[in-house]
Amino acid sequence: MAIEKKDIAKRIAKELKNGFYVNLGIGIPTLVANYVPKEIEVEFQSENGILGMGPFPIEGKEDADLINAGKQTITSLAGASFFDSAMSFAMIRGKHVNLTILGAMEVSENGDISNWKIPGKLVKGMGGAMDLVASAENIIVAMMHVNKKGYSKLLPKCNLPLTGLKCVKRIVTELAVIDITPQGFFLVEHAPGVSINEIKDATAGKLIIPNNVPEMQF
Amino acid sequence: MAIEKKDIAKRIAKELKNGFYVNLGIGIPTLVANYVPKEIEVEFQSENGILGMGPFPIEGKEDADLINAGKQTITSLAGASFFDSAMSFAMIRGKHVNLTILGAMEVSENGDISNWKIPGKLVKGMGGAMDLVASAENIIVAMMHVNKKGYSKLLPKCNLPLTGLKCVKRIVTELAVIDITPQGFFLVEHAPGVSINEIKDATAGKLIIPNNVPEMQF
Amino acid sequence: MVNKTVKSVTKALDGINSGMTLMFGGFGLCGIPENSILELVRLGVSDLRCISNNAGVDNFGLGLLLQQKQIKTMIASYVGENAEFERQMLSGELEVILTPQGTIAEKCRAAQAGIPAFFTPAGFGTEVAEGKEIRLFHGKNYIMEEAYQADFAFVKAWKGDETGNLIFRGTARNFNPLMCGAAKITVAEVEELLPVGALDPNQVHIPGILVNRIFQGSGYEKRIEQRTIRNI
Amino acid sequence: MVNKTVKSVTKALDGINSGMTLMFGGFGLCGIPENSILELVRLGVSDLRCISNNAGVDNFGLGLLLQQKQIKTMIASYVGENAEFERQMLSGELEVILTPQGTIAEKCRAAQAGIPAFFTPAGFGTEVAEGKEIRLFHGKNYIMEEAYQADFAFVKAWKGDETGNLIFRGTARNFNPLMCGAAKITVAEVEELLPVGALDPNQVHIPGILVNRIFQGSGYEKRIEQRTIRNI
Repeated sequence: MAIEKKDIAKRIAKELKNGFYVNLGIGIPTLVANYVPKEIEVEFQSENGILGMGPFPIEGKEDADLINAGKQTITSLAGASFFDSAMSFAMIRGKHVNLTILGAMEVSENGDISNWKIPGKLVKGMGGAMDLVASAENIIVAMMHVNKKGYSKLLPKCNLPLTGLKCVKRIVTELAVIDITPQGFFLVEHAPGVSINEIKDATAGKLIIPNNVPEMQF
Repeated sequence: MAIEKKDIAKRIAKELKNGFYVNLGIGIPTLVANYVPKEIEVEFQSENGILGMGPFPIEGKEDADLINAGKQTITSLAGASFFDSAMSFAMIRGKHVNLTILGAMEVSENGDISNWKIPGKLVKGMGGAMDLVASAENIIVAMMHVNKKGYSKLLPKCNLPLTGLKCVKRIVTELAVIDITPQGFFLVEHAPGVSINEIKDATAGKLIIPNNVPEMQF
Repeated sequence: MVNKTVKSVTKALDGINSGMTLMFGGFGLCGIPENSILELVRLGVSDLRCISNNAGVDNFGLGLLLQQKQIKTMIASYVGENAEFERQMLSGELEVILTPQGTIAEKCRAAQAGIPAFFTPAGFGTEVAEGKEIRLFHGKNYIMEEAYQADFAFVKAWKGDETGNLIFRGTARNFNPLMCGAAKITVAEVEELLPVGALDPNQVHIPGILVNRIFQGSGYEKRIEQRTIRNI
Repeated sequence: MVNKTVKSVTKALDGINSGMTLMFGGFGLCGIPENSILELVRLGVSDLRCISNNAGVDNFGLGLLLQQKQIKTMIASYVGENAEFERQMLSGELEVILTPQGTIAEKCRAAQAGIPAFFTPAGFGTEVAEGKEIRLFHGKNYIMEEAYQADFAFVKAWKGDETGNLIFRGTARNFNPLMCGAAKITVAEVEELLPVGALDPNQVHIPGILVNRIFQGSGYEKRIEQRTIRNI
């Protein structure tokens, strides 16, 4: 019994620290904004040019000039700022963004990530993902543990074209929280109702399992 | 009988064309702003961060936050803009400024310029001069034909440390208007009351003298 | 003041020819130069090399140029919203050069600023780095990227004045400021064209020196791609 | 919102040590971080490596640090307004690295933007190019310049809010925005510190993410170097 996508987002929200600037990718990462712990202050950056991004607008208040990187209508909070794409990627490349949360198709034992291209299928493009993974010092991947065909997405080596090298620090899936260590994947937490063996079976890369694996809290 | 500094500025003002963006150096070049022909519109850029620079303020209206590259108090005209130094040099390096007018200590036959350093004396620095001369497509030098010791400033080769290579297009002095050509200095105009021989004597570099040298108008 | 105003989009696009390299501001459909795109459709110029973060949707934005098969090469970071784009790319009619978003931004800014090349970490170790110079700085690998060279840049601003000063609005700013002065000719269309002196010089986002032609745009649709609301 | 406010200049300079590399905004005496400079004088830290377009005048701006012999190395483009500077430079007490103004600006901006190096034509063929890599792009020679690495950046803005957003005024903007986020810690002092929400997000010059500490400055002298008026 794995957890839901919103629970992955909830778990990741616990990684937020007071004062963090955070860039959220499309999909599960976007949900993280809904679960910021009340006692901390963070600001969300969207790479199309806003810092201090707020929730979706109420009906009738949509503004075509105010969207996020997923092209969704958004709002801005007090203290927000708008800026051009060069400044936006200055923030990213210059390591001013503290945490990047993004989806992935594959992650390898050494932290390589593939999330932009499936050969032979439609290529949508990398958007800002290559800039983000090449620079972010703290990258958490939010994804399903296995793909739709049932194959593990945690691999010894990525099969798909790479987005970035040795950059992922932590992975949160519906089954587990896993860190990238010099020795390989390291099992940090298991999801409620998920056995260590289930996680092991769903992980193609080398998985280090400590004696005591706590249950994921969210 | 040579002309005065303000006449050098007046003569250079005739080089201005409608729609030009112009950067004026310190000294004689600054005076050019006083003689813009009435029938044309130009805008002055100062590399510390203003486009649309106006005249000096009237007494009591000086603003410490509004100065030119010579640190003088200035005003801004309608349509002006303020910007940071990276944008300012983007304008210069990106060849968006149409004409640069600056002073020089020496200019060589091939258009090299020296204007920032005299070895053994106090070095003040190049300020923005190296950026300007490396990028400007149209550089006019305003200077005296000879230095205080009586030596020519128009040389076969610069003796002083260079500011930039092969960049000067035209020189206007108290004696003459001289162009830089692949063959050397070319005498374009002589100042009123100044003989061709005087100019020849004051020019150490190779001077090409056409059959007909018109008198400088200003 | 130098006057950059042209009376119509037709005058603004004077000199456009087939085979040219064109830059387009906008992110998705947000902040795109709608009037200039429609005029390019009308002119029917072809074999265009387009630099734009995205390629519009099927029936709006650059999608309109794709429908008419006017684009030969597309340089973009993300093109997932356009079925006709997909068809032309898979059939080989359209050349696509996918480039990281921050690298597109910086290559535009480099062109604007007279910087011929710079180093970025984006794409190191990926196919984006293939054929490019790699260099180590302070223990990290970077790719050398060169400034774009383009013939026209089309940008869209919120307010502008007759001397070409521009102010953008919200996230419609995006790539627009970076493309000003990054091509031989920059054409700015604005929602509101104001007389010189109407803009606060301290709040101008792009000084007029980076704009060659400015015109009052009309009929802005400002289509929203993903209208998303919250339930309260 | 993330709160960047510190209550005093002393708190703002916490962590400053002798031997550090410091950036200072300002052009001449215009837009300099007066409060931070005075605090550095008070702290008496020495052997500083300073990056600033100018070096102040004898009894104001960075000239105050020079008087106390706190500066070991000065990186600037123009230093001609300071007799004590001249004396220390000629005597060899002070190392001076003269750098073209646009190159200083771009090296700061590169540090801010995570660009380790870029190419510029400024200084090609001069002693500025000595020991640096030269490369030809499109028939023109360029010098490779690397981003600055600094410990603290001190900037001065007109208005700021508690989350560090900054707005500059007139030509006091100059190098200040480029130094934000270009050092490990950026300290902004402002003439007017406002609550979050007081600034229009469309008019913010520097987003707060690039500022680590912000404080309400006091006692600004805003000295004018060359008071020049016109006769009417």
